[in-house]
Amino acid sequence: MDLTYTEEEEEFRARLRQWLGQVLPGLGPKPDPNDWPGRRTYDMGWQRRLYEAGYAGLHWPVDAGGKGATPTQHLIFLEETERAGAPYVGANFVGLLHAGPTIAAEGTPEQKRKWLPPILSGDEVWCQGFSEPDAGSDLAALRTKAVRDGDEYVITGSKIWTSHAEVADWCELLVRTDPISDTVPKHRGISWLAMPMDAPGVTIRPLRTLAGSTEFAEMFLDEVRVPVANRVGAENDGWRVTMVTLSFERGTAFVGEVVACRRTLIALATEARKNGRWDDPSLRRKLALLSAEFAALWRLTQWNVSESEATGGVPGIGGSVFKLRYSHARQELYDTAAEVLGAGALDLDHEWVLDRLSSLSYTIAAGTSQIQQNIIAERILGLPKGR
Amino acid sequence: MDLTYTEEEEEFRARLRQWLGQVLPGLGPKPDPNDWPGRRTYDMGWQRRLYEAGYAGLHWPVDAGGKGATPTQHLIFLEETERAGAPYVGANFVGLLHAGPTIAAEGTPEQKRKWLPPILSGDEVWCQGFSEPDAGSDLAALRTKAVRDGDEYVITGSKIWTSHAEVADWCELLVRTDPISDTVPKHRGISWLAMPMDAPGVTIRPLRTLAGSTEFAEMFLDEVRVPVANRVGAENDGWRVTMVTLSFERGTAFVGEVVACRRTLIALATEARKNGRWDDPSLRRKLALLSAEFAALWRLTQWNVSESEATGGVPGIGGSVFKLRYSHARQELYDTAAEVLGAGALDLDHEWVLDRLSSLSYTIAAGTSQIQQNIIAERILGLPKGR
Amino acid sequence: MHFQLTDDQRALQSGMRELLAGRFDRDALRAAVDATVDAPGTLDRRLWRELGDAGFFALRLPEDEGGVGLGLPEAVLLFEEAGRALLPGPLIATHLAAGVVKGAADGSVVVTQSDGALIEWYEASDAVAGEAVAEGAAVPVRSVDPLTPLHRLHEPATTSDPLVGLLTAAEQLGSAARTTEMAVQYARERQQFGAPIGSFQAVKHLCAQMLARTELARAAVYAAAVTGDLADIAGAKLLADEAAVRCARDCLQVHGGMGFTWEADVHLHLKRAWVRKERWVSEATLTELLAELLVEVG
Amino acid sequence: MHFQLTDDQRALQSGMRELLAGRFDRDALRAAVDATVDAPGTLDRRLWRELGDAGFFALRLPEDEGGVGLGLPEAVLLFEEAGRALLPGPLIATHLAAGVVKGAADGSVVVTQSDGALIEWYEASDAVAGEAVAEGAAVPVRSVDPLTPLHRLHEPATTSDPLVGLLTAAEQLGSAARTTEMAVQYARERQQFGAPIGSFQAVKHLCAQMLARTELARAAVYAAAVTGDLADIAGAKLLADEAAVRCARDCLQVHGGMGFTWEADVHLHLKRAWVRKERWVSEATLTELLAELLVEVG
Repeated sequence: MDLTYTEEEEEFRARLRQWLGQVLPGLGPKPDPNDWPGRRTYDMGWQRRLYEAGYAGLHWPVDAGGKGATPTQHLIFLEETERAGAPYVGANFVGLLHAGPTIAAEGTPEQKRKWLPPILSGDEVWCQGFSEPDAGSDLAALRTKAVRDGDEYVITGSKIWTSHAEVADWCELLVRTDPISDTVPKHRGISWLAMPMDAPGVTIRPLRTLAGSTEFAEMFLDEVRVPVANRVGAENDGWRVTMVTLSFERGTAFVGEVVACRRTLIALATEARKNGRWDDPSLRRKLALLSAEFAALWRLTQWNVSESEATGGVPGIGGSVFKLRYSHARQELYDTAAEVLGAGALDLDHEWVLDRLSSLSYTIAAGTSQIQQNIIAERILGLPKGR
Repeated sequence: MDLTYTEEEEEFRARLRQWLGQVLPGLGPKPDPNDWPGRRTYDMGWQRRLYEAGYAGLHWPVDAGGKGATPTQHLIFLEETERAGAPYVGANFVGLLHAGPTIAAEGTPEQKRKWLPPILSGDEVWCQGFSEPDAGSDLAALRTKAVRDGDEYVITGSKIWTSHAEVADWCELLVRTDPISDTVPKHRGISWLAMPMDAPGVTIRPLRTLAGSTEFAEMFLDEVRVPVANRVGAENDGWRVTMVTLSFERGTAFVGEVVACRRTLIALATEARKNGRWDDPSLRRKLALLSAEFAALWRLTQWNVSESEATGGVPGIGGSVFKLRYSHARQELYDTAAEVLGAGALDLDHEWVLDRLSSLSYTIAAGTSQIQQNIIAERILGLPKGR
Repeated sequence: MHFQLTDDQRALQSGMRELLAGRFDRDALRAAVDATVDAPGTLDRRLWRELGDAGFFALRLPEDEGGVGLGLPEAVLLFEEAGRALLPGPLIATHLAAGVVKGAADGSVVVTQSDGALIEWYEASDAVAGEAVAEGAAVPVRSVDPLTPLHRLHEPATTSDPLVGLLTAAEQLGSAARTTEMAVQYARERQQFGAPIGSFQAVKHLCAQMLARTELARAAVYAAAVTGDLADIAGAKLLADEAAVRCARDCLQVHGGMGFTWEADVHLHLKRAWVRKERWVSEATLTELLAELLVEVG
Repeated sequence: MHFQLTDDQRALQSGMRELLAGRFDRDALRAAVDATVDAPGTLDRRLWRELGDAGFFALRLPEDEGGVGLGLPEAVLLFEEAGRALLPGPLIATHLAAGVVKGAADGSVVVTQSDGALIEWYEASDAVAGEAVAEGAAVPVRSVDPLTPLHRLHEPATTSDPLVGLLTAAEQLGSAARTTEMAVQYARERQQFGAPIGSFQAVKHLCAQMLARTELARAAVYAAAVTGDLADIAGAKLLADEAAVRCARDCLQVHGGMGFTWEADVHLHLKRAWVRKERWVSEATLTELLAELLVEVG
């Protein structure tokens, strides 16, 4: 068990820090959260800088145009960029972390040549079309239909929870190419397609969240035509192809967020000292327990990353354990922030209040806590399937 | 909504208090918890006094030899006896609260004449033979078999969690008179029998609990012969007959315990003031929240009792709500007691430590919290059956 | 003792529920929310008058003073309904001002009240009860609850009237009951994995805990209304706050992603529950009060 | 950075597990419990010597002083195994006394240590580390844990050595891992309603939470062993105490009535976890320490 970083890793960190110190002051101001084109420009501009500095696709395999960095280097990258206050991956999230790695793992050489470079260079934005109104936790029940017509698929259906749909060039889309039946279980019969967002028949409707923002959109597909050549993986094999994507994160999915939460915890203590609520030992105790929790979540991240490094990049199943505890801890963090703020917790102009609202999705998005517990119980503990 | 007691109820309370004041000082010392014959004598001696004073079978119907008191009077009785420190129902629990009411509701006139008077007078002790090693939460899966042989049943099987088995005269026994099959679902095919505990073939083995005591026993039945005349209700109708018993408590099941918990809470505060732990605001806060919880549980008891009074003694389904919260609150009460005691929480000579150990059974016995939540979800909220 | 609603109380309760179903149903609620985009902090004066006509504000005034002559238990039932329906406005302040501030009783005058560091519906109100607010002493706050405009006071005012706590607890109770119903209804309808999600124990047990939390709070709130006792009110407020906030959270969890949308009503319940939790006396003070009582009794 | 067990650490871990499986398996554990009826507080001296021979006490002594020359991470792995097996005796005190008290390192001398108001295994030990205990200053207590005899000290002694906290946390971790396994195993085997109870979500999710609690504590305990940092140890102790106590409680709940019997091992884990929770520094002090650090960093 070694928690000290190697000389090579420390060098990597030092170079990165130096570069961040040079480049960040020159960045323009953050765009307004509701200015989607502005956000695209900002986020992809940052990706361009990473690209030019040699940090783009750090964790991607070399033959996909990436740097083939170790999970630990990726951890350091995410930790340092968050610490330095660098822009978040933002509009490039799906391209860099989901669609790209999927194509890198399952695409043909031609598909890789076509789609991967513009992701790394910050030229093309991807969005995700997986969930549907009736297929949430039960994603495999998706019903958006793709019917083969010559060398095209004709697609009809609707998708939900799509981020950056308004500004995306491509959508990684899951469609049903073989209807569910007695012989076709729902996990079969799904295909993975790259859909151009400007294809006729694609309609986007912003979806307002309880935080008042439009982080997500609904997407309606009315006889949208997508070339068969845009399919990654075999027909009806899209579920497996997708799972490669979903489990590609090698323990690094929440690195930046844990760093940010620990910073918030310190800010809470500072604010509490300022407004006098620090005098309440119950509050001090809550903050201390959260501090222990987030410190342990950081250690668990290091553990998971090291494990995936040891297994050659194959992610472990520890991610569900992390996600379950982290989601809950993050919600508690912002409930505690509300205690620190007192009546101020009702003031939307305080960033913690907006963060508190956002945190409400944590036990739901990317697999509800109920689903995570099923995964832990069935896949890690080997308890029998059931309800 | 009226929380003041009627003049009649207050008179009843005053008379009871007066009587308790007279009779309690003359009671002998409590027997040792491991002295079962002594406990029988003590508990049944108290029942005898209640009988002579006209308080026996307060809540039983008049035609069963009871007083036909209202649920509110029963509530007052339980509240006042607990407050005064009167003996607990003890060895007479099953007779007075389960077997007796079942016989009163479902027995023949002859059965009532035979079994009810000795319960009320404190002459005969009953125990319960319901649960089996493989039929706990799933009680209806019980397998103890009764085969008809002329005018007798021949019974073979085993029972568990039987209290006072060593000193009981009778056992209310659930047996399978029709084996489970495709045509006989498990809730059918069960019969309710009164088994004399001195019948040949009955073996008792004490069952030690984690508190170190032998509050329960296992009961092994090897071709025990019980007259068919001892069956209450029709053959194979025992499940329904039993449910009458289990739901007979009209909201009064935990009256004494809630009174006792509120007293414990005050004792905890007193002790904490004495040993200095009161200075910790986290502890004060916990005790305060428990105080609010137990006060509300008392109000919920009054609500449930009033409801059952309004519906003519038919118990509501609020019992599951009460049981769920009460079990949990009681465990928290003793966890908080451990905080008050500090290192003293490791000392078995402190009664709260033993009470803490006993409280561990609360979320399990008489329907686990999981089962209570199923009941609330399915029977009260109407959610679909499932797992 | 008969701790159940009387027939009259039931009739009052269902009357109020019907009035609100007719005058402030879900469409009206959502329209009010939508209206806050262009005209934040606008109160429906006509509805306010109708509430006045229905005796909502004059409920506890003696009949010879033009009131309905009923008591706290009845008031609690009405405020529970208001909480269920998420009825907006300084309802409690106006109710408490009936007979004190002219016009409050019949709903022709809207009265608000300073409460700690905040004041609700300051601009839309005609009068402020409690400590006076000096010109310019109240600064608008971007309220987390779209239907509760807030101002922050430079000089926090203390609201000591326990009835603010009791009636707030009644509103929290109504909200908890409503979010429990919403969760159960959604769990019955929403299908995943080939079955209603309400058939899965994880969802089932969430709903069961919601009901238990609500019913325990109900017993506490109703009893506090009957006794009017400060300790009972303190306990009721603690339990009802917890019930409203936690039930809204659990309701959101049961609704999954849909619960995270603006279109679902869940967030309106959660945000209002947060607002109500800040009313009257802080949780820390309430628990200290109850702790002190344990010592006094012991 | 490579935060995973090395091959040597794995070998050490499995070696210790095998040693205990051979010398202190479930039968031996129950025999030890049964023996406390007639001879409470008796320690198996032969086993103690064998632990000494295996390097349990001398683990961290330099090789040139006759030790094994390993570090805290390795010690934590051994104490985790001891916690899994519910190995009795003043293991930590003797381990810490190796190289200080003659005979401790090879297990020929049993050393205990005063800790706050209590001292474990006072009569069975040959020596007391830390503050001396005056004749008659230790009064026997009827210990809740049958395998941890306790005395109460008139003058509470302070144990400030963080290693007591770290090694105790390691034992708690082992216990939490074991009760999680026990719960899962029982949930797989126990049939109710025609299915293993582990197929019901309520039980499944209890087990999932147990694992999550244990694995988070593991990350904290192992990291604290690597850094030796006081704040890391404080956090690890808090999480490991919580994991051991809550996992034992949940394990009991999964076992239902059987978990409430003396014959089941669940209660032994719970009671020992309670004993270990009282060791070193109180929860209140630990949280104050971590809170203070938040301020210093900020």
